[in-house]
Amino acid sequence: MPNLKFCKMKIIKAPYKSWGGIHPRYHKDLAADRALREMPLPELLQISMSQHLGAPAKPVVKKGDSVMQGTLIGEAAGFISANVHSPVSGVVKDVVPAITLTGAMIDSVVIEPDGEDKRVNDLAPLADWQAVAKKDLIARVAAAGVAGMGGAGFPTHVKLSPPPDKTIDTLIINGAECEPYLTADYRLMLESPERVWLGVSILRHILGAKTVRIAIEDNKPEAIRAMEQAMRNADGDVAIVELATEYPQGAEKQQIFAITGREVPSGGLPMDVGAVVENVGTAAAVFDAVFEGMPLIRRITTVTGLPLNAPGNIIAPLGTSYRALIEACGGCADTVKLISGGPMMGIAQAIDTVTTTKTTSGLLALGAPDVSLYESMPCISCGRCVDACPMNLVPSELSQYLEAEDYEGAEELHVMDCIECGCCAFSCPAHRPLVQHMRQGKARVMLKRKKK
Amino acid sequence: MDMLQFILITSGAIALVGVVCGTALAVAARFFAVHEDPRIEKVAEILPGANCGGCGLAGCTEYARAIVVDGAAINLCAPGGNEVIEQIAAFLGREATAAKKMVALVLCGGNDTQAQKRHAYNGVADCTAAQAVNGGDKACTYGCLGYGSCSRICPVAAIEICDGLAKVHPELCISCGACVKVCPRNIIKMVPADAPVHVLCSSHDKGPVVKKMCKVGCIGCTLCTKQVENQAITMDRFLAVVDYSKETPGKAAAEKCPVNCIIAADDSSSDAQPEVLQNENN
Amino acid sequence: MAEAIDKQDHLFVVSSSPHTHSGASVKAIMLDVIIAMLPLTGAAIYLFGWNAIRLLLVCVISCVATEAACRKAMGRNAGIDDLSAVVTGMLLAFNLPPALPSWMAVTGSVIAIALAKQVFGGIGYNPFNPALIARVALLISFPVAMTTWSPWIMAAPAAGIDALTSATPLGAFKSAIDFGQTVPYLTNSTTFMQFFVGHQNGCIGEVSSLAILLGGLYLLFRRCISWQIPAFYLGSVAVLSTLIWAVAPDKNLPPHLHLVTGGLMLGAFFMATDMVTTPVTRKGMAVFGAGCGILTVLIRVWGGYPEGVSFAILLMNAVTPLINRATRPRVFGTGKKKS
Amino acid sequence: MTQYILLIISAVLVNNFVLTRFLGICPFLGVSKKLPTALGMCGAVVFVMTSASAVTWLVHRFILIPLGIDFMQTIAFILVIASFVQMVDIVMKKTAPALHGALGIFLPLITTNCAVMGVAVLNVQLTHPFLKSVVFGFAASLGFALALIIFTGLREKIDRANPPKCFQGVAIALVTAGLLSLAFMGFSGLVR
Repeated sequence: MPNLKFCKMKIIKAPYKSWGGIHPRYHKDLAADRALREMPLPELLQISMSQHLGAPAKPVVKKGDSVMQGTLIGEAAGFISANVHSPVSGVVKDVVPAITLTGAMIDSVVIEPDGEDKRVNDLAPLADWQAVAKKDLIARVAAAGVAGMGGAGFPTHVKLSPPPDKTIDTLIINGAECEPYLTADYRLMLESPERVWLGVSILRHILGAKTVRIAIEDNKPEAIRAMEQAMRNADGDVAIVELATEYPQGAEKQQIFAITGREVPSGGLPMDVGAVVENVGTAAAVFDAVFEGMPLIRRITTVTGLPLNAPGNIIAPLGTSYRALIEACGGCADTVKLISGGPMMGIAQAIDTVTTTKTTSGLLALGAPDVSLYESMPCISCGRCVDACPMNLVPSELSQYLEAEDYEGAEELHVMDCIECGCCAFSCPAHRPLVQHMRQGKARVMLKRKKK
Repeated sequence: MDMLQFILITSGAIALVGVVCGTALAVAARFFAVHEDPRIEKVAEILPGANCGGCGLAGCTEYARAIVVDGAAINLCAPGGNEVIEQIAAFLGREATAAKKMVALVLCGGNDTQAQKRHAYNGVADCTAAQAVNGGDKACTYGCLGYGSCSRICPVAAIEICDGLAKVHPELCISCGACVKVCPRNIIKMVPADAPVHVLCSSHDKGPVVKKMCKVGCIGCTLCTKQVENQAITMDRFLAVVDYSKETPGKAAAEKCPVNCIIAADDSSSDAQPEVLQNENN
Repeated sequence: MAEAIDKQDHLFVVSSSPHTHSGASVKAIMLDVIIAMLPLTGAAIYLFGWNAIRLLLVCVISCVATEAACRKAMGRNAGIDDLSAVVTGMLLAFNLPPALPSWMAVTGSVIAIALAKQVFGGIGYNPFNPALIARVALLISFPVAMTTWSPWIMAAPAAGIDALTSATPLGAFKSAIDFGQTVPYLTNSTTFMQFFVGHQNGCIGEVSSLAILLGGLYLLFRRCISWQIPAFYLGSVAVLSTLIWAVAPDKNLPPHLHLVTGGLMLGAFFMATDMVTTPVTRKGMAVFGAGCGILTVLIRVWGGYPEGVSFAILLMNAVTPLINRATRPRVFGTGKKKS
Repeated sequence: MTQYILLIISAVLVNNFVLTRFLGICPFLGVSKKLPTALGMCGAVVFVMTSASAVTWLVHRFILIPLGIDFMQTIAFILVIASFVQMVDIVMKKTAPALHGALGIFLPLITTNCAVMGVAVLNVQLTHPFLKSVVFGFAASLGFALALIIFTGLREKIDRANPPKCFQGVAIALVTAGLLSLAFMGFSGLVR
């Protein structure tokens, strides 16, 4: 490492103002002050092979196999895919297709824990990671099955291996957690800032990024303070960026713009502007994988919502059913809508037997008063969606094109640049299902492009 | 000036204007000539002009061009039927190869009273949209969602949604195949119009699973396969499938089916196909 | 909404994200507009008495009745509960002269709702402002009744200006110019304040700029309208009329009188800000406002009608789709070279 | 100079061919579905109307009047205009086949279009001199273009509207055109 110059941690305000955005009711108080805790081991874990973005992993265990904590149970199938490990020691009860949180049927490994938590040591801890070749560190991250913990679940080792013609000069660590209700990242920064910071150091080392920015919204002063404390010995161009509290400040493109002023080009990736964004949870997972030799087998999930009796931030093994999580938080009465993730971008669930994955940052139960239904009222051209769109699209016009199934027109209006943040539908007084229109439009345009 | 002279001057003047204009046009036509095979237009006139895209091309003119220029097969136009094929064959001097009349059929019988839902869907009333939100709201992942994507895309309004289930009116169907392509669950198939027996289910789930979700789903009991000869109905992963290349009366199979998901020709007209097309206004 | 959920029994509601909402609704917006029109209603009743009450009641009732009848005839379920017909009715009444016979007001209401709105499929689909279509149709069909201005109720002979000439200030001015008479209002320094509070002839809702401003500020405060349209509308009228006045001060109204006479204030805050018929982008709203201002001055100064606000807004309504097309914002990550 | 400016304002705004004189309604309704097509139509109409008013004036002044056969005006004008439109058609088919396809039947329909015919006849009726005729033809075509472009914008909104069944299609387009013409009444009296 270069010169160890000790300096006080810099805290800067976000230098650029990203476009659009909204201010939803945050409801973070429900779970913000609940310390992280582990939950009693569920009777069965059902671990989906689709824990991440990309191809589902290939199951490598069969019914009757006994596994230990950390045993590889699913092997990455392709470049954009990730390994899956057993979170507990126990016996494989079955390998069957099961409904995942997106509603798809994907192979899942059902494990009955034996409660002994015997751990397999396939991955040796690399305490002196600085001496390890970058290639090997990336291989370690891949072996541990680390995927983006923010919500999309993009396999981390892919992000860490940019093509040689792209230079990464900025590493942004996303601790914004702009989704209402969710407090998982907040608790992580508050309770284990050192793990996060060491993870960041490893990521920085792998990427060779000169500049490191930890992005935290200014409604989390305690998290900022905790991170500042953990990073007091940081060297080089490292700073905490205080983002304005506004949704979607945690969206990759908006965050890069707010911090660097660079716009990720339409259809491009952050690496096209020399930036990589990783979630704080991912940083901690990288630390675990490298420093402790621990694959990604559990995550923090904020279980929250007004109908819930005792909301909390739970450290749950992968494959825990939503029902078990809710029970661990005191159960709840009259849930009308159950959402995997936050209220803005989360996925509504049909059944509560679906199980957690590496991307389940939250589990939100909404009661009847909190649920707003979509109606297909005509657009009244109020322009609120135009004001709210962080990508500067014209959602009102787009949705009308899409309703008329004019996909070519929609493509010309940049429907593919929609990040599905939900700002438009949130602010629409006519309660139009704008995001659903966009999703459908994007799917159709993708289909058309594939055909060509 | 007498009358005759006057008329001559008049017509001469107009003729002069006409000749000047005509010459200019002739010159222009020479300079800007566009060569196109005149047969394309003729063939396009023979085609029905529905522009349904069932032939796989953008419209009737495009298909006509494909026939004349690229020598495409002339029996691809389903709406036109044998008549059009014969006319084109006669015009171009090709051999007429008749195609069997096919109609679309929704291979699902689970309407809202017979099939379970897994969630209360709220959003765009379109099957593709509903399917994209947590896999669709019907408990059976092979069942018709009933949001009418097929009915909206049908160029001749031959598909009706009754009680959350799409039904094709075979007598109206022009077999363009648009509905087959649009169905997000791929449960609409083109079948011969005169096929004697159909299995109105697409579920490959095991019997007990099907039973939980739908009263009229194929439970894979294999009773029907034993009622027909030469394997006109076979089992494919817990689902009875009709082999339409083999023609077998299926009345016995339909009668034996414990869940009534098989319909046979002679009762399909009254029972399975509603007679009146309701006006779809929304 | 709650009943719909209750019916769903044990099934979870599943929809596309987002699962939370700002709480805004069309009805709430319309309610805000109605609240914003309350000062205006008060001023109209204070100034024109019974006639104002009569016109407001007739217009609102017939608009709502027409809307309900149209929805029923068309077999569409969404009814009158979004309050938009009430808003249209009130706006139409504000755009009518006080002595207009009630049957004409009913005719106008039917035109506004049936011809200008429901024919297109109801709220959201109409390309033109319904109340203005009705006003213009009435103006062309009944030119005499629509330009007979019975004076405001307090216009006692003691009032400083000649309120009993039965003409609006703009009309009186135009005819004075046409007939080469002495131009009124140019000398009296108290005219502006009198006009501003509403002591002038005109339609029942357009005379009191003070009341309109109060309502307009409420709408701005509630973010029901954007500041761009009124600002650019009034601004462009002010600039243009100043220029024209500077060239020929004896033949033109001074800009401060342009602003407080005729339907300009009502137009700028309540008519030109109708969401459905105006652009969706901020830039587009600015263009829209400026266009309205230019056309208003054009018609007022050179046109055949003394007042051009209604026509100007309708003409700009017509080009709204084109403005929307031309003022689409630059999409994030496009158009600029990557750094 | 002033009279030409007034002539243009009059023909474009006050006496707009489409919205006040109700001429040329057929292509106005026919090609107002997409903006690029409408712009192509505008170009064709501007060319045809301007040049046709020039040529018809010449034909009228130097052929029909000297021969005393100005009663043949209609037939002669149709002949000239038809050739012009045919010319545009031939050229466009070669140079812009996509636009040609999009305009379809409405391109040849300019032939018998009352707007073109109207401008030629009005020129004769109002005894415009040559230059004024050409300017009038040009201004009238600009008026047509303005109305067509505005209407195309509206049409794109209306096509996504949800009118009752009996009003769908051309009916609602005609209603809209009527309302647009109502708005254009505001320009009356602008040029006295």
